[in-house]
Amino acid sequence: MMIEILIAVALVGALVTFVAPNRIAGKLAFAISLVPTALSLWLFAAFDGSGNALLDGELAFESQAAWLEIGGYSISWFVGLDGISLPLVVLTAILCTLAIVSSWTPIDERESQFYGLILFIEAMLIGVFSALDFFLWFVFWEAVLIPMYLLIGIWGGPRRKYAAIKFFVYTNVASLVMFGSFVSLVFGLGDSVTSFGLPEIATAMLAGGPEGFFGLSGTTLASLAFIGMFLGFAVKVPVVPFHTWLPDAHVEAPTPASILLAGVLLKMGTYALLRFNFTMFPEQVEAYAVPIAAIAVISVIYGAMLALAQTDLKRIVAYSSVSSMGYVILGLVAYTQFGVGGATFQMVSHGLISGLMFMSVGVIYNATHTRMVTDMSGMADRMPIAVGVLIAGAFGYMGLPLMSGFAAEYFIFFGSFGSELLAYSALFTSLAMFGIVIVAGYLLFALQRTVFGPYNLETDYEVSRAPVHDVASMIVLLGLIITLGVAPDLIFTMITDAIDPIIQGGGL
Amino acid sequence: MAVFQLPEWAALAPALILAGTALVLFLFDSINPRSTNRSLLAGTAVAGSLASLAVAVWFTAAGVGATGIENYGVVDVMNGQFIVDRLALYFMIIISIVTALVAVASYDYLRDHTYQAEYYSLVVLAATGMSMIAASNSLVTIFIALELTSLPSYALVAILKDNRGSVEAGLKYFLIGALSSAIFVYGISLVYGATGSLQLEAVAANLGAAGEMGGLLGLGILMLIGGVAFKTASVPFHFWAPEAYEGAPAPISAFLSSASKAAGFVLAFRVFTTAFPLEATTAVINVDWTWIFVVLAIITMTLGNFAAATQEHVKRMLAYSSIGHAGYVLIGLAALSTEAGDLVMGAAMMHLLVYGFMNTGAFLFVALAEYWGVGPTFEDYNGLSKQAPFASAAMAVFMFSLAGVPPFGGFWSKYLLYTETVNAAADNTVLLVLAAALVVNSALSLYYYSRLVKALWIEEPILDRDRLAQPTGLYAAIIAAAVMTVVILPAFDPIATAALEAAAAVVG
Amino acid sequence: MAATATGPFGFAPAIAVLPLVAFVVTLLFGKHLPKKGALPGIIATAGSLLISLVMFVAVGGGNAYHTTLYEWTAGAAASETGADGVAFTFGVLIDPLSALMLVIVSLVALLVHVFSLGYMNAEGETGLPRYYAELGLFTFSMLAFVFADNLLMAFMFFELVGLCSYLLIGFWFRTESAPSAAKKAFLVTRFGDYFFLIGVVAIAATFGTVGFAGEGSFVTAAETAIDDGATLFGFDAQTWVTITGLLVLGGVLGKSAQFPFHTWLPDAMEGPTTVSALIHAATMVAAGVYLVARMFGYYALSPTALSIIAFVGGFTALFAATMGVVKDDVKQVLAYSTISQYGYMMLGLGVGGYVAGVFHLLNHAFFKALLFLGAGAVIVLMHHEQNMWKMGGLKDKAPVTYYTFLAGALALAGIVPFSGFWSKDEVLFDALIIGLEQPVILAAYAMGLVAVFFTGFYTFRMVFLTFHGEPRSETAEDPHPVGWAIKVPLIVLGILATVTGLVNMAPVAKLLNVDITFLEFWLDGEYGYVEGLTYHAYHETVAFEEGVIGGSETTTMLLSAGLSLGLALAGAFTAHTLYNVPEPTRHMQKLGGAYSLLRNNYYQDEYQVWLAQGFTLPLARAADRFDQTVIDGIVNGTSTVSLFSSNWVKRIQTGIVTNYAALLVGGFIALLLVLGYLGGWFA
Amino acid sequence: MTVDVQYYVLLSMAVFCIGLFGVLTRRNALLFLMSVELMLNAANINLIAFAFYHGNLTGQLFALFTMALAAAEVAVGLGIILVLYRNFRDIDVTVPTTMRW
Repeated sequence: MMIEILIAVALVGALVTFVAPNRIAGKLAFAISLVPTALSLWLFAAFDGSGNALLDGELAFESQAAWLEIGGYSISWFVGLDGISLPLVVLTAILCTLAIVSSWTPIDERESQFYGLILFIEAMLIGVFSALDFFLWFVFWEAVLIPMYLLIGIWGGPRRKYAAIKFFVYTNVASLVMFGSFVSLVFGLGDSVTSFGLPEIATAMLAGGPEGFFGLSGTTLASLAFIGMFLGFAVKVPVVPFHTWLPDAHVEAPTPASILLAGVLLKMGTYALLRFNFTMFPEQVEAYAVPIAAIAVISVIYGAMLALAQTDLKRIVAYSSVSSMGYVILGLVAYTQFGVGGATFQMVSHGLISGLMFMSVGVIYNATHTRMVTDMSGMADRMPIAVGVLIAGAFGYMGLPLMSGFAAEYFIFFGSFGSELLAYSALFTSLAMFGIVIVAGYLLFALQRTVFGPYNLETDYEVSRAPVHDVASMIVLLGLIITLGVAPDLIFTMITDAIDPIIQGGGL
Repeated sequence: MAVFQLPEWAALAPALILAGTALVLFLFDSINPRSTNRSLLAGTAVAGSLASLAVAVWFTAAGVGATGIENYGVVDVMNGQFIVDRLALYFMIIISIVTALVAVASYDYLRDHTYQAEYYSLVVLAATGMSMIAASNSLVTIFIALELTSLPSYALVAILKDNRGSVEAGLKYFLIGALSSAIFVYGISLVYGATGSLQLEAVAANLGAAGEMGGLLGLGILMLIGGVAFKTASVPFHFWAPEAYEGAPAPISAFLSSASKAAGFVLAFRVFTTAFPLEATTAVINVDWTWIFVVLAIITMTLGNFAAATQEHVKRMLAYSSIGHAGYVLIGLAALSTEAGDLVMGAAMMHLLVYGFMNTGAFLFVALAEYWGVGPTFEDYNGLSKQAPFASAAMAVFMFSLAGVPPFGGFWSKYLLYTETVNAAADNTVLLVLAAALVVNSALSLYYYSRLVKALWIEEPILDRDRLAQPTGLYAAIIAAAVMTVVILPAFDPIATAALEAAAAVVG
Repeated sequence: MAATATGPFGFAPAIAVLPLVAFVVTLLFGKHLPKKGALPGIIATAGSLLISLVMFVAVGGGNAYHTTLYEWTAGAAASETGADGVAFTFGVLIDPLSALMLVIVSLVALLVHVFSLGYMNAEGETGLPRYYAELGLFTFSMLAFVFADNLLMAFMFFELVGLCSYLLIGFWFRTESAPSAAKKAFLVTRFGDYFFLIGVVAIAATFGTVGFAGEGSFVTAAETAIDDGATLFGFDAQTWVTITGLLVLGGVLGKSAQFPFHTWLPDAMEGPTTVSALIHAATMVAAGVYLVARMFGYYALSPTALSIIAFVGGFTALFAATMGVVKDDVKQVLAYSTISQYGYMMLGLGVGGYVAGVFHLLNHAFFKALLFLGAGAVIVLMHHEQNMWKMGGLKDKAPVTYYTFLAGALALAGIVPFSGFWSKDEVLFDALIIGLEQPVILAAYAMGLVAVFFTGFYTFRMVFLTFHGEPRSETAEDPHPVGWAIKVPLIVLGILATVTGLVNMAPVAKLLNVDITFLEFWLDGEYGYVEGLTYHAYHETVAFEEGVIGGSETTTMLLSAGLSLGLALAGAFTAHTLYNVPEPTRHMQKLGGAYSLLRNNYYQDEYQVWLAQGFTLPLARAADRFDQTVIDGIVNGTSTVSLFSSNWVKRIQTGIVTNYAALLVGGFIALLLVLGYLGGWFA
Repeated sequence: MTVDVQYYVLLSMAVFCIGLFGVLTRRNALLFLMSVELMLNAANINLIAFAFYHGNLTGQLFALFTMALAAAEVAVGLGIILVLYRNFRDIDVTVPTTMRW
């Protein structure tokens, strides 16, 4: 029941906030959001699951109830957590709370609607990570689109309408493709599957895969479904060349939405890749490892190069997210404990770090009303603590040791370098690792131009220190980043416990 | 077994209640044609339709039409001229729901209208016709019921006698309608010629005797399809729809696009499954008639959605979207040749029910806007959410639901339709083209539906508005439709079951 | 003696933890502390020094220490050679090498902290808590790097010192140049670290371990693999070891500012001089060389890698020394000198002269820290003027500074008996004997030898321009006085620079045949040691042949020593002739075209800047344009096409009802024709 | 003497096509309406002929219904044509084109 409570609190909170007066909406939403945060931390502490949720694992906080049945397939409310999803649920809860806090300053109209949507998105995100029935999962997966569309559209920047619709339609098309591929697969599995429960489907996939469908052989069907689903998720991740919605969405989104977008929404894509493609299709992973790794490397390098060419701080971080997600793909395709585990770790880590980066950019934007690197310099002079945290975050992004980013990247690199499944793994890894140089290039360049140098900013008011609540939430994130960097095993053991069955499922 | 046994004709009670209500309203009209006692008139209409709904639901729950010892089984009325089975009851429910919503909304919409009693009686009379269509089991009764639906509809569309749009719409509707019914009745005559009977089962039984008249029968079937296409606003008989929906009073647009369309579909579902079983018919006419529906479905959904994408008028956009949805539902017929045909048809029926809420709600919102004096274009709707957040929220719900985005009811019906189409494609890979068309159109529909959400929620108003009134009836209808659209998502099981049973009543 | 005893070693982690505590305290409460947060740092580094000395003594007492403190993470990973599992840990390895280095680092750190009291606090700088906090963080990272017992831990702290370097170079962030220099420093070293990280990952993936010492070390595993003739990642084991070794070397070249990654170090002089002394002379830059020494066993397995190290070292030594000749800024001279000196260390290590390399590292740490602090003192004297042409005649006004600086200069130039002589001589000697058999090494030796002349020259050019002659500016006539906080560190380091060479007077030992090469004994496990990490263990592995001149090792040695001393003196004398005059002038024309080449640092900066800004940036912009036009164009094009066709589709609805009827009938007839044809209805 | 049923069918088809032709070419609403009536009557011819052919009364009965409904349709149609005239001062069906595209 815990997960239901978690989701219900956020949902009811969303409704309450939606009708609350604007004046108190921010504080109210914060108070409400503390409940899921506390609950998720409690879940974290009380976690007693083991193994992989899809592969006969011992689920934590599992609950299941029939929903409907159509054509011999049952669809149910089926939630539960394992070592992969739990950290992401905690991440979601924490980032939502912090996103709410960081909205206090910039959001000054239609507050109750804004905070209502944030809480709504939180509920949906938690659902995405805990759902274990395909339809249930898909409901949450798609339901995230609406609040994000509105958040970008209503409170966004000058080109918000374009960005919002692009985000909305692009990712929805991808979902449709993915959906079609998956249901074809399920029908292809024939009588061995009687529900849309993911564990059942995963088991059937590993037990022999589909019998065939549309007159296609089982293997062909599985391959096509794999490709279709990969493409579908690739947009969400996003992977080059399906990434162009992301910078637009990030640049136009209000800061809190960017935090959630980069921090959690992108992880939906990689989480789904892990849950579906990389859990259910070991043979296809092996068959397509090289092209996928190539895509990953291209994402890393190309994304980083794009970031290098930007002068808008948000665009920089946005493109660097593309780059970071490339690492995740690389880790997944390595199909080793460290590779896949590192990829999962990177999901959490990148969530925290990109959240911190967007928060910092937001704080600077709130004070300066510009995000252009060329418009300002020497911000460290005016907002020393915020800038200090920003620098720390930037170095976290660059993979500074003892911060979570390094742990994640190291796990991925180590896992993929010696991967047996991926041909030329050492070469791919080495190429991808060049990303750590480029990331340092563009972040340091941006830092040098914006926060260092003589103070210069054309405003008609005095830029003052960042508000305490903003700095506090940034420090919370930084603390988490360092904690995970120093003690990755806090979640990594949990993750690898859930990863191992996947790797072994591939018979490797 | 039930405690007491009603006479057979009582099985038609949902339609009869509507007929009675219509007569009462007629009586009222003849006594006092200029009555402005809105509460009484609307109240009567609402009471009648709700009573019809209640009875239909009661019958469904009690097991009319269902097989098994404790149920009543299918009820034949008048020697098979009418039949009350799950299918009939299901569509009676849809029709009475829409009628009730429209009647409630009309309470405010007709505030300044002179001949109100006439209006309500026509609405209920048309609803009676639709209910009758659902239960008709002979081409005679079908034609009569069809005309009973059409004739009041023509009048209703043109009821704003001093409004050029309304009159033009009425004219076009009427002319195309007259042409279509001429074609339809000619088709009936040919079918009669080929088989010698008009009762549907008898037609099916005599198909073998058609012998050398296969060509005539084929032409007759094609003409019947024409009549159905007119009623459901499908290509190429759709031309009346954009103008009729745009010009008609908005509640009437809602009524026609939801209830009338549903009636057209139940007609198609029953006639083509009962009278022209696929194999027997193919043996005579040498063509698999589902192919016609495959082609029509693709063209209809594509034309509807593409034409909707760049509309400037909200109502016209909804009109084209309605054509697009007709295309979706046509898949239910297109997939009949496959093993999963009943599931696809069931999904199509689910879609019609959900559509009854969301599309009616959408048109009623337009009615509300017209009530407020908001202009017809998207720009005129800009920023309405600031004055009317709840109605605008409801409209957003309708739009997203129409687009099939969760967490709204439209998600289920659209994705189950998609799912089952893919399922059916196992036997007929051409259906994959249909599924692909569904994806493309769905993406496009997302664009134009969200365009309206954008206008309501994102755009700034182009002119300053005063506070907007909150007409009780319209609000009640809209909010009720919205709540239902949301509630349907978790509580979809009864709908799915009912729809599948309804489909099973005529297929397989 | 095996590494078993705990005893005093239990305190080893505290060496690093103390400065970390100082960092946290200063960061949080620095503003409210006396001396702006200097005290926690001083106390902590003093504590570290104390414990380091205890360690040193303990090692001297025949013990060593190797333990795992904390498991960072562990997991299953199939490696090419090793077992299935791998554990990444933080551990402490106290052996002769690390004990020595701990003392050096904590001592210099302490002295620099003290010096900062005079250099930074007295000048009324703002942001001092930040400065001291960063110093603390640096000291922590550096010390942890030094006692790291595995490659990954070493890499992690290697990166962290890079961060501290970045922060401290950019201490005066309000200027334009400091942040730029900081960025450059981090980027260039990051580029090296990229290769290092590949190396770490490759080694971990190959051998399933990253430990430096013991049975479970990757060195042992590599040795076994070579012996077994294993194939690793498609290469034979020997080649793979060379490749991975060279990858790690990338990080070394970056941190130790070796060619071609040396360009950041001169720019790094934008930081406070104290920082230059601590980080960019004595400690962090030494990290690279230290790392080579730390995993020398691994390099010893690959002659190719060693030769490359030696050649790069020799080349860098000469290359940087020539650039140092034409610099006007006293810190710039020292910066190039630092690069050059680390080249010597690399040369020494590359020819298998483990002791020589470490010896030079030790000496250099002291005399270069001394020179930098001395330069710092001069800068204080000169009111933050760094151009030597504006100085002159400071000799009499600041005698303490002068004499200590002179001691450092003599050591740097390699004049007997100052420390630099001994170690540089040993490096050159080791290079020579190998070089006699190996042409590549001989070339490296030759370059190292020539560099000695330049070293002598630029060192004394600096001394003469700064301290001798007539004052050439008003501030030089009336310098700012310096306090005890400046003088004490100078004196301590001055003494050390003079005497540390005595710990390993190899030529003397050879001549007199006495056992006074203490450092060699120290590193060779005469006292405490860890199995496998000793000089002779390395020496056995290194597969270089040695040659001698004139059939005698002593002759060769004397010849080598005489040659280098002679060149050093020649350099010093040239400087004396040119610059030790009352009114020295520039002698640009004497260098002719070479002058501008040297002034521009062989255009090394230019091509690297071009790589970054002339190549990468345009490439990035091109990618961006490609992204915006082609990739995004396709996305937007899809929507444009859809909307365009939408516009076209809706034109069917002409509004004229007769057209509708016609279209309707037309559509119907089309269907009829198709179906009729298919069904044969018209037959 | 009986006429073969196919001649009736041919007749009805001819009538139907004439009606259809009228629908497509006449712009006068009343003529449009009349053309539709022709089409309906074509169906009636069929129905009655086939009733005779099949020997049951269903067709004849249905023809009666059709006539009644045709009358009702005309009634509604005329009403609409009236308001059309009132609004557009014309009964040319191609005139009202305020809504298109």
